[in-house]
Amino acid sequence: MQDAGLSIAFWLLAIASVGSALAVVLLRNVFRAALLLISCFFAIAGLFVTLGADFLAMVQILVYVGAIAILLLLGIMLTKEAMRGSPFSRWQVGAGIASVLLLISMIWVFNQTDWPKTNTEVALEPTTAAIGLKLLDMDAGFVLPFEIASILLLAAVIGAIVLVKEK
Amino acid sequence: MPDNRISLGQGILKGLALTIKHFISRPIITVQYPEERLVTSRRIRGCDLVWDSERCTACCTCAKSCPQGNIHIETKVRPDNTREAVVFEIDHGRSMFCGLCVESCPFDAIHMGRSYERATYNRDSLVIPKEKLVAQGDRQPSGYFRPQFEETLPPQSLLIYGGKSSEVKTPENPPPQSPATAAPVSEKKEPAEREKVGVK
Amino acid sequence: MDWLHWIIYVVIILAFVLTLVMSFILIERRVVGRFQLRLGPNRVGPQGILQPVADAVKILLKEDIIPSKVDRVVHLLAPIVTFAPAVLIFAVIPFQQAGNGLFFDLKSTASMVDLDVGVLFIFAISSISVVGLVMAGWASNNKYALLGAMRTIAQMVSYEIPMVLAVLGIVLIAGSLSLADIVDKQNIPFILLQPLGFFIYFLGATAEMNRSPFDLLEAESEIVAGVNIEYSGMKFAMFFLGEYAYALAVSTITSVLFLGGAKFPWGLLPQSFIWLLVKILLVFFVILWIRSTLPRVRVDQLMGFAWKFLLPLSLINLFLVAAEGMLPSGFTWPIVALNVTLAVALVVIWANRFYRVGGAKVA
Amino acid sequence: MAIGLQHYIILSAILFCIGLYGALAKRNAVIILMSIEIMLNASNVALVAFSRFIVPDLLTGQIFAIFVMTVAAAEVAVGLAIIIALYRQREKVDVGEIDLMKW
Repeated sequence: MQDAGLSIAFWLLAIASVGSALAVVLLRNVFRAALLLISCFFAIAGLFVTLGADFLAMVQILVYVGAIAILLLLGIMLTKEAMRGSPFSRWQVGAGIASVLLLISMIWVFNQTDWPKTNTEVALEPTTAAIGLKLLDMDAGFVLPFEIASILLLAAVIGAIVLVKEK
Repeated sequence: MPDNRISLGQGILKGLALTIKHFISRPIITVQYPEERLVTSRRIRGCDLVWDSERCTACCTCAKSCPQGNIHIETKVRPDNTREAVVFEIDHGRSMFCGLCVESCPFDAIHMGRSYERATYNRDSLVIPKEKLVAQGDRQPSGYFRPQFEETLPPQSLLIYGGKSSEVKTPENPPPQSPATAAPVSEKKEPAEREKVGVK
Repeated sequence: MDWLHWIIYVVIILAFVLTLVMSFILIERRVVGRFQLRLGPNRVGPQGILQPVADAVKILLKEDIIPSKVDRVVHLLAPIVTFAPAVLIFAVIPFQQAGNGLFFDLKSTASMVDLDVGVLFIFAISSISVVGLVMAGWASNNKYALLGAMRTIAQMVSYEIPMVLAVLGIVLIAGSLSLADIVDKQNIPFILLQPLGFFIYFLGATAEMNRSPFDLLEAESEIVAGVNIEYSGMKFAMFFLGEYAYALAVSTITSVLFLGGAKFPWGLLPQSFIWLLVKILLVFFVILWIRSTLPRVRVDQLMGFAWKFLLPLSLINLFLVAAEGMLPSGFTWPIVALNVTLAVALVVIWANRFYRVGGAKVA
Repeated sequence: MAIGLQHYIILSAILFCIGLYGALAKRNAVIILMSIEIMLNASNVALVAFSRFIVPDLLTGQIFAIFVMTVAAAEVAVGLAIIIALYRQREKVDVGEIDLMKW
């Protein structure tokens, strides 16, 4: 029962995410592409839920939908580029062939690899506290990357301000 | 340079205190119109002109003075050589309530009314024939240019002084209009003292 | 039985949201009327309680106009995307805690799901409503709607940061993201432990739900009606209801996070959803009080207020909470006194600083 | 058939290739940013899937995903800033015509 529910959820979310990702790439209407990007983010948040990553799913919605997608929408509104649609470049065909080749090779590799034994029987537990402890654990944690990430964000904020500031 | 003594937040707190004070302690000044009515100014140039057929000599001064030509009078000579208005019609729909007819009447026969509700279903009913022009019921003359009536009218009630009254609703009966009380136009003058705003 | 639980809660939440939203509309009109020495609507039914019904009937019977050259799908989806998240938020609200209640006892917390990431869920879901407003603004093919949408984006993205940072203080004290846990931990209402956090959260939330004084999104005098300018009939009603549903959501979240949810203060009386309801109405009254006091913030002051006033204060607040967390437990009342003093001092000092450095002016 | 690691990583590969195609084949810079976001999301799916199916108690993949999100947020902020700066100069966000570095 649980498995069946998970399968249905996975397939629905997979179709939704792939479909909306394709639409983002193929649609000519930039604004609709951005909206479908949001639905793609949602589907991926749903995939995180099926993977038992509840914290990550919420952060996905909060960061991607609440911030990144909104910023992209703002970018679309600020540049009048949506009027011109979303044209393909000269390398459209080449890019398509390259992507498909990459996809085929990746799937081939995934099928060839002997993945370590998977045990999906592990109970789903709330991950928030575990992630927090892990991130800031001094011995085996990720304190240094965590701090570097904050510096990266600071640099991004300052960089964005400097780039956009009018003389 | 910004003022050093400035302290943000104080003004907001003052404003919040003021609004909550209003919320708690100030009376509501809304008038529930069809049930409650305010008493109009004693000198209102209201929309129902009142005509006194006994004092009218059908001289047509009012009709001539009307800038819009709203007053339509047809006269006839009586056996005693006085005139009588056979037709006396006022088109309220076109009136701008300037009051010139009232001011021009040499015999104090036409007065402004006190009503302010003039909505009708058709335009014809805005033309008022002489039978309906006389003072009756709530058609009563206002004190505009007629100080003799002004004394008898109830004082105005104003919202801003909390003068909303539930007891004053329908206007009282029109004051008696005997010729004795009506002063000749020549003697009439503006009341020396402006009337106090009516406070209940 | 699982299905029964879901169905019951769907019904409860829908009934709760819809009735309260309807009554909020009436309460707002009556209370604001009282603030302005007016009566407010009092004709339909006794004391006008049927006014929202009359409004709903009127708005449903109106013609549904879709302007030409709009992006039809997006135009029609926008009100739904705006309204739905407001209702979704209530999925994690604990209406009553487990244990003894005033009227009945509960074995488990009375919420649809008690998510372990409840607080995050609330903020994640409520950030979706911006998308709906942006969709409406863009798809309406109207420059005022677009301007309103751009303002919305700027406003919501800026105010979300101090708001979430302020609530992080609560999360630090409670040690949990689950709303039921947060309510459980509130032996004294967190507003006393976190006055500064409450201040920042409340201002941020007022901006998030586009209430006065931050209702620039629909500044009638500047951009006519903002994003919902081209909407009529049922679609407009969805926007309208969505706005009040957000007011309800914010009142509820404030009650749960800061005022102790369904608990009576200090546990003097048994807990009950009635206290939650009273608190919700109290918070909504404060929102209305602010609305009827303050004029609308100017658009150039808005961003500066979020970034230069609320954000630094919320960071200081977070730091203070973390520092207080190191103290041994048992100093509740000294900490309350300290926090209230610090909150007032910080707000006044920072407000002065803020004014000196040029106020809310953005370059 | 139970859903396993294979499913998730193949889905991730598909999403990644869609993003790659978009990033290579489009001319609008905003759309290219969106495609890059799709690629980052695809990698996140793979990371979380590995974390779930191979090392469920370590959560490493989830923490990696958080870092990826951080980087994505920074990237969008700077990328959009660049796009808007370019738009101010050239009134266009077409990457085919951004040839400032070409002499």
